[in-house]
Amino acid sequence: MRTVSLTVNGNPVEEEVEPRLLLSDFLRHELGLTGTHVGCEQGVCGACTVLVDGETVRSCLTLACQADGTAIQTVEGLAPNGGLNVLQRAFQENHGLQCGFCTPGFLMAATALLERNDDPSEEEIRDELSGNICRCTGYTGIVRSVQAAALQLREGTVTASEGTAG
Amino acid sequence: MEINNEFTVQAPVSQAWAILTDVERIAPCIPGFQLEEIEGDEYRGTMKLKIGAVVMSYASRLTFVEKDESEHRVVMRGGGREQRGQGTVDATIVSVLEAAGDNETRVNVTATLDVTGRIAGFGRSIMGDVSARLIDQFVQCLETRVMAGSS
Amino acid sequence: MKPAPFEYHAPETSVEAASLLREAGGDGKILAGGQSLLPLMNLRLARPSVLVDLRRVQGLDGTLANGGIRIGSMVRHGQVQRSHEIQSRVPMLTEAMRHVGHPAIRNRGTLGGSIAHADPAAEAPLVAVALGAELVALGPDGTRTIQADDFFQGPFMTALADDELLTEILFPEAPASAGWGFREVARAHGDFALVAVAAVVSVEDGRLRDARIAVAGAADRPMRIAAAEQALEGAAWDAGTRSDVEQIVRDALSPAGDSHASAEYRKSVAGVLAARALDDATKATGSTA
Amino acid sequence: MTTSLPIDHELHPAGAQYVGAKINRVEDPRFLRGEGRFVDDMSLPGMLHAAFLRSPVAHANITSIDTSRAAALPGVTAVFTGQDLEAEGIQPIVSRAFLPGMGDNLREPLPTKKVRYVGEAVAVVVADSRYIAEDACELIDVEYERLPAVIDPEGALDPGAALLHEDLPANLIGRKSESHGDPERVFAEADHVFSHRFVHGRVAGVPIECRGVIAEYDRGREGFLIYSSTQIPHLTRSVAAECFGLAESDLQVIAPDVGGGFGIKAHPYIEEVVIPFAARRIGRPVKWIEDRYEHLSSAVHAKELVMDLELAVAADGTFLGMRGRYNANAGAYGCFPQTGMVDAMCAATLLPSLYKVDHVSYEILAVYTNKCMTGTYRGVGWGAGHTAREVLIDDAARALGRDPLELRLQNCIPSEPYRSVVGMNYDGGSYQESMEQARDALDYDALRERQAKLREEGRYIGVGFSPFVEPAGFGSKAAAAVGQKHQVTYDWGSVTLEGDGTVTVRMGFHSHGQGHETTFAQVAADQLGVRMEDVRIKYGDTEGVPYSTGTFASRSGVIGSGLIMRAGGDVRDKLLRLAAHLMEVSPADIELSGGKAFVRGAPDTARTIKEVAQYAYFGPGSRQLEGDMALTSTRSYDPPESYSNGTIAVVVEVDPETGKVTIERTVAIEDCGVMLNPTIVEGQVAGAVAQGIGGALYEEFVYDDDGNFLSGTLLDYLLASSMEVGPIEVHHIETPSPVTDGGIKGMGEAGTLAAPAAVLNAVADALSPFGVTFTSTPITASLIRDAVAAKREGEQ
Repeated sequence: MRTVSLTVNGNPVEEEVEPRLLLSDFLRHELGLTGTHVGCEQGVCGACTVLVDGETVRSCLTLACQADGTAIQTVEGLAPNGGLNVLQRAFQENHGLQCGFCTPGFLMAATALLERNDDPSEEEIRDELSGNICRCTGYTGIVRSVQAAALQLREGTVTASEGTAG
Repeated sequence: MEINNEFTVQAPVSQAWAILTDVERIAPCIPGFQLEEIEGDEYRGTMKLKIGAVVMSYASRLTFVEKDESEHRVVMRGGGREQRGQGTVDATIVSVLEAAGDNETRVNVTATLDVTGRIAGFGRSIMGDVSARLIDQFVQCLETRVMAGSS
Repeated sequence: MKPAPFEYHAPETSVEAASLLREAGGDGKILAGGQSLLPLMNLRLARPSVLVDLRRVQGLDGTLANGGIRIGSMVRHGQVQRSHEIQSRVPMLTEAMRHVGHPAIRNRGTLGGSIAHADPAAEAPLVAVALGAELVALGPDGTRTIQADDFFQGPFMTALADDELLTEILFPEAPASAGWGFREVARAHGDFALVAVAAVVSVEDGRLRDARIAVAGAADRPMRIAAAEQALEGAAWDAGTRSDVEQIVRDALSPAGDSHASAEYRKSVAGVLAARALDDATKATGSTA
Repeated sequence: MTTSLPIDHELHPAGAQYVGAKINRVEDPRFLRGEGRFVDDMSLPGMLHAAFLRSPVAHANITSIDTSRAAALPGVTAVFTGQDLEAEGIQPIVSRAFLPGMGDNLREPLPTKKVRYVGEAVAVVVADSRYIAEDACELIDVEYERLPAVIDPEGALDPGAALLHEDLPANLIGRKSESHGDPERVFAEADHVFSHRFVHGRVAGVPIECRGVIAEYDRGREGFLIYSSTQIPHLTRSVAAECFGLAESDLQVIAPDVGGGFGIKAHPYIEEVVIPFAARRIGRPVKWIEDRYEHLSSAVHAKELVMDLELAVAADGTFLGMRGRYNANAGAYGCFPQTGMVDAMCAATLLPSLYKVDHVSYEILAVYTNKCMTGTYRGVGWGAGHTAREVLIDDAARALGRDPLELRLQNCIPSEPYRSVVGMNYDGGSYQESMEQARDALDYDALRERQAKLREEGRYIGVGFSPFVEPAGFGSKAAAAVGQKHQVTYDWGSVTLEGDGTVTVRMGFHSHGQGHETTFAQVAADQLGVRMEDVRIKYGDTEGVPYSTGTFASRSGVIGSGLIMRAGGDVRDKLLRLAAHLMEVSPADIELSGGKAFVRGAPDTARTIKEVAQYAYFGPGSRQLEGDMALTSTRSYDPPESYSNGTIAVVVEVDPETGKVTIERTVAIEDCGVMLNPTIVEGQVAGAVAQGIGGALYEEFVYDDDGNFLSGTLLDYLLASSMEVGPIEVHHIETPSPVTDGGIKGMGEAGTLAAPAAVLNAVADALSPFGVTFTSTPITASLIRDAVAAKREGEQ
């Protein structure tokens, strides 16, 4: 067993983990943060995407012990006040989800994109999200959601990671 | 999957025949093979196949099905089962020797491979390349070590 | 789909990492970014008994420009892609990174990890071969430098010994007269290459010089096509040369077909992409050949 | 659009304000916050974890299984094999024969004698963690005696072929022929006959959430609680109850949030029997979460068909007749309840589609092979048959020198209700209009001009059209129309006005992306005049909701809305009487809207529906009303056949040297009758189209000749990303169904059904200078380039 200490959604966490424990399983089953979903454990579908030190990472291709000393953000951390932030609200207003299973991964990928670039072209959005598979929406609603969120971010004063009550 | 390979060794047919039908002498040349015991006509050992990070260990056995000295044809059958996991490898290897000169023998090897388990499900076909490479290593070793040592 | 158990180490120096590998006696693996290794471990196709994580090792994550550029093996694909220094010295590498997986993969995957993994269809090994990179390996007995041409030995097989790790990749300085091209066809965006071609060439007095052409995805390793390089030496880049090179590249390869593409496809498209990469390369020289 | 319909209640009663509006989904916030509850998010006290050992070989006798090393591993609680289940009398899952000469297919939950495909579960390990369970699987020693693998469907019936099921005389699942009109004559007389053999690739829905089961046994009540990621909790309960020999209500099946289904989760599976069995034996809850390899190798595949099609055409382009032979490579077992016949039957019965043809014959057969069993996937065999037919029509148009759209329009049925020669009762639509609208949306003439111009520059763009009719609102009559008379459907639901004025709808239709919590709330709110936020839609728990065959085959929208209209109408009538009683007016004068009841024309008289409900529940005065005043009603609905229609058009650019296809534009014209919520319709269309594009270009389960499974990862079975799919434009036509409640038609499958033909036709159109045609899916880059190269070589 190894001790890992890190922060998850701003909260300090220290746990003993088996070296082979995947970060996805650590978040879901040790910390109870089941919003991060597991779709393939092959590094392809992107459902398990979380932010590690601000960058998108496949949590199924990361060992929990590799996350020692990092700051992790999951979907539960997007709008800590229980509401929806700009991006989440845009997903609801633009039909950016159907079954909702891939959604947390898309939200995290889009968050990373909008943090870097609040005026992405449609092509840039599609490219940035191409590592996340959605089997329901045909991506149309997702791309529109990210565009809508970007527009609001450009017009308003909020940042992508800021939670605003919905 | 069938793999065909032809090589020549610097030795007369009779000598090459003696070596190629002697498992204990060729075993060290089989890449990844560790001969562990011989019972009657059956040779048992561990075959470790290493393709980068992918390592498959098979509990293996090898028997001669046919040894026809007059035709210089030998048929071996080998089988292995993953030591962890459920996959198997079965191979039938037909080798035919032919004089290519006074002190040179051409060896034609046809291996028919039947692989099951997760390695067989590797969608990108690398097994062909891997097998070809293993046979290359085998031949090289055979030429340099065994033949050199025996002549 | 969970990894088999292993012993885990996160040493602080590369020397320590190498000795841990030696102690593991062939059953140890380096964990760099893990983006190739962990899928194999989850599938239990890879099951190292010892995993040596390089995340705490100092000095592997920097770049140093000095004519050419030295890139630490733990520099991540995303960092390579965003580095202006790398883009100004090895723009082909920057371009190639666009084709490596997806952003989340590039955020973790490392240049050294990709090269050491030696996937015959991967971009980083292809660029290393095309540009004649030197690969610095560190073992318990010290370091050695391996030419890219000698480094890749087969599918997922390299010249690295079981107890060696890759510490640095050295890309030589490109001559001012050189241009480059990089072309790839994948089944889908970010997927592994069906075929990729990297080419560099110089133009002097309207003649092509010092061409280097390498192909990925169509052989058991990233492969230089020497016959094509020779055919270009001193030639002009015209329709005849172009179609000759396409044919030479095609004939130089004997790939296997699989469920993703036929053998004929890989051969033929390698030729097509070689010609297109050379179009780009000659154009990039700014001279007419 | 309003309709006057032969139904007992209106979709738009007076005061209705929700149905037909673009309304944001009410279920979204929980998913957006990561607060959905999927099976793997559940944890029960004392829960253990299971992993299955699966067959590495395609066909073999099991000669022995030694579980001792696995059972001895620390952390392992138990290992079970087929022998353990057999010893306790657990019955096989039966998919029943429904044609003469067909045999029942019995599937043991774990096989005792043979394995029949790579990925078939052989044993289950239960341990403290999934990690340990997987460690233990590696320690189970199974001896297999290999048998020849049957892979090719055309060879499966050869006398020498290995037999998969010893209790059956051959590998034949079933066979059926039909002939309508006089096809022999018209084919003999036709000026042109076009034919091809089209092989449709093996695909599946591949939801991002794999399947999963948690089971707990209640020893005292001798019953099970089963959580499963399924589209059909009631059918799952029925099948599991039968396997265990228990009463239906001894089992409670809960399908919580489900991460996509697409038909794959519309079958009961052996894990839904084995995991409860393990939980009962051990006495602790057991969880199994299907991993992606298990899903790809062992959840149902679909649509692998070898199709021989012929089209007889008169000199002027009139379609005279169609003939088809459909052979389904249906895999090792029969899916419940449709059997392996489902794809071939669906493909064949839709052969004439929206074309006026009076002479049609077909032969349908399905065979057992050593591959994963096939089942349903969005669009089922309709899609495969559609692709084969529409590609042949494009080939015919090229050969005749006719524009493919004009040729289709010439042969298209009229908009009025129409009975096809095979006996399908189309309920009217916009068959021709949808094609014309697609043509206009593309600016077709300009597109053809651009195509010609680009060709001069050595660039190849192409356009493909795919007009469709889509059997939808799948009830018993629709099932019969596609040859599945045995698939009786049964659905009921209830509407209740609670004492606080909120409305609870209980239905068995599971929602796994369809947005039922929104659309059905729209329907219910309009029925009772309440605000949408006061409606709750309950589904997924067999204890909590009435029986339903489940959500698949575009059936929930039609049947669920019909149920709500019927049951809601009953409650509405009582609500009106109560309000009238309370307000001392006549029920005929009351209007319900916006959560209020008021005298028509006098909004200031309003009482809130909450007040009326409280009056009903708690107000003594309401007891003076006579008759049954329960503010709840449970009704069933089995709708007549109804058919959506539309056209999908795709514009592509193709690189003939690399075979790379870029989708430039996708236009989808959708006519699904009266829409409940256009936003959701558009989402369904776009999602289905994306899956169709995937099936056309990328997706295929591949087996080698020995039956090894080559598509065990998502790197092998390739799903299209946002870069491949491109923008999808959806346009609506709204032709109300004259036969269904509310004029609603089911929808959601058309994109998957029809987009592949549009893509194949567009690529062939782009490459028409080379004379390339396609006879299989998927058309991968390699296949496209190689086809062009073959044509070029042929010319030299």
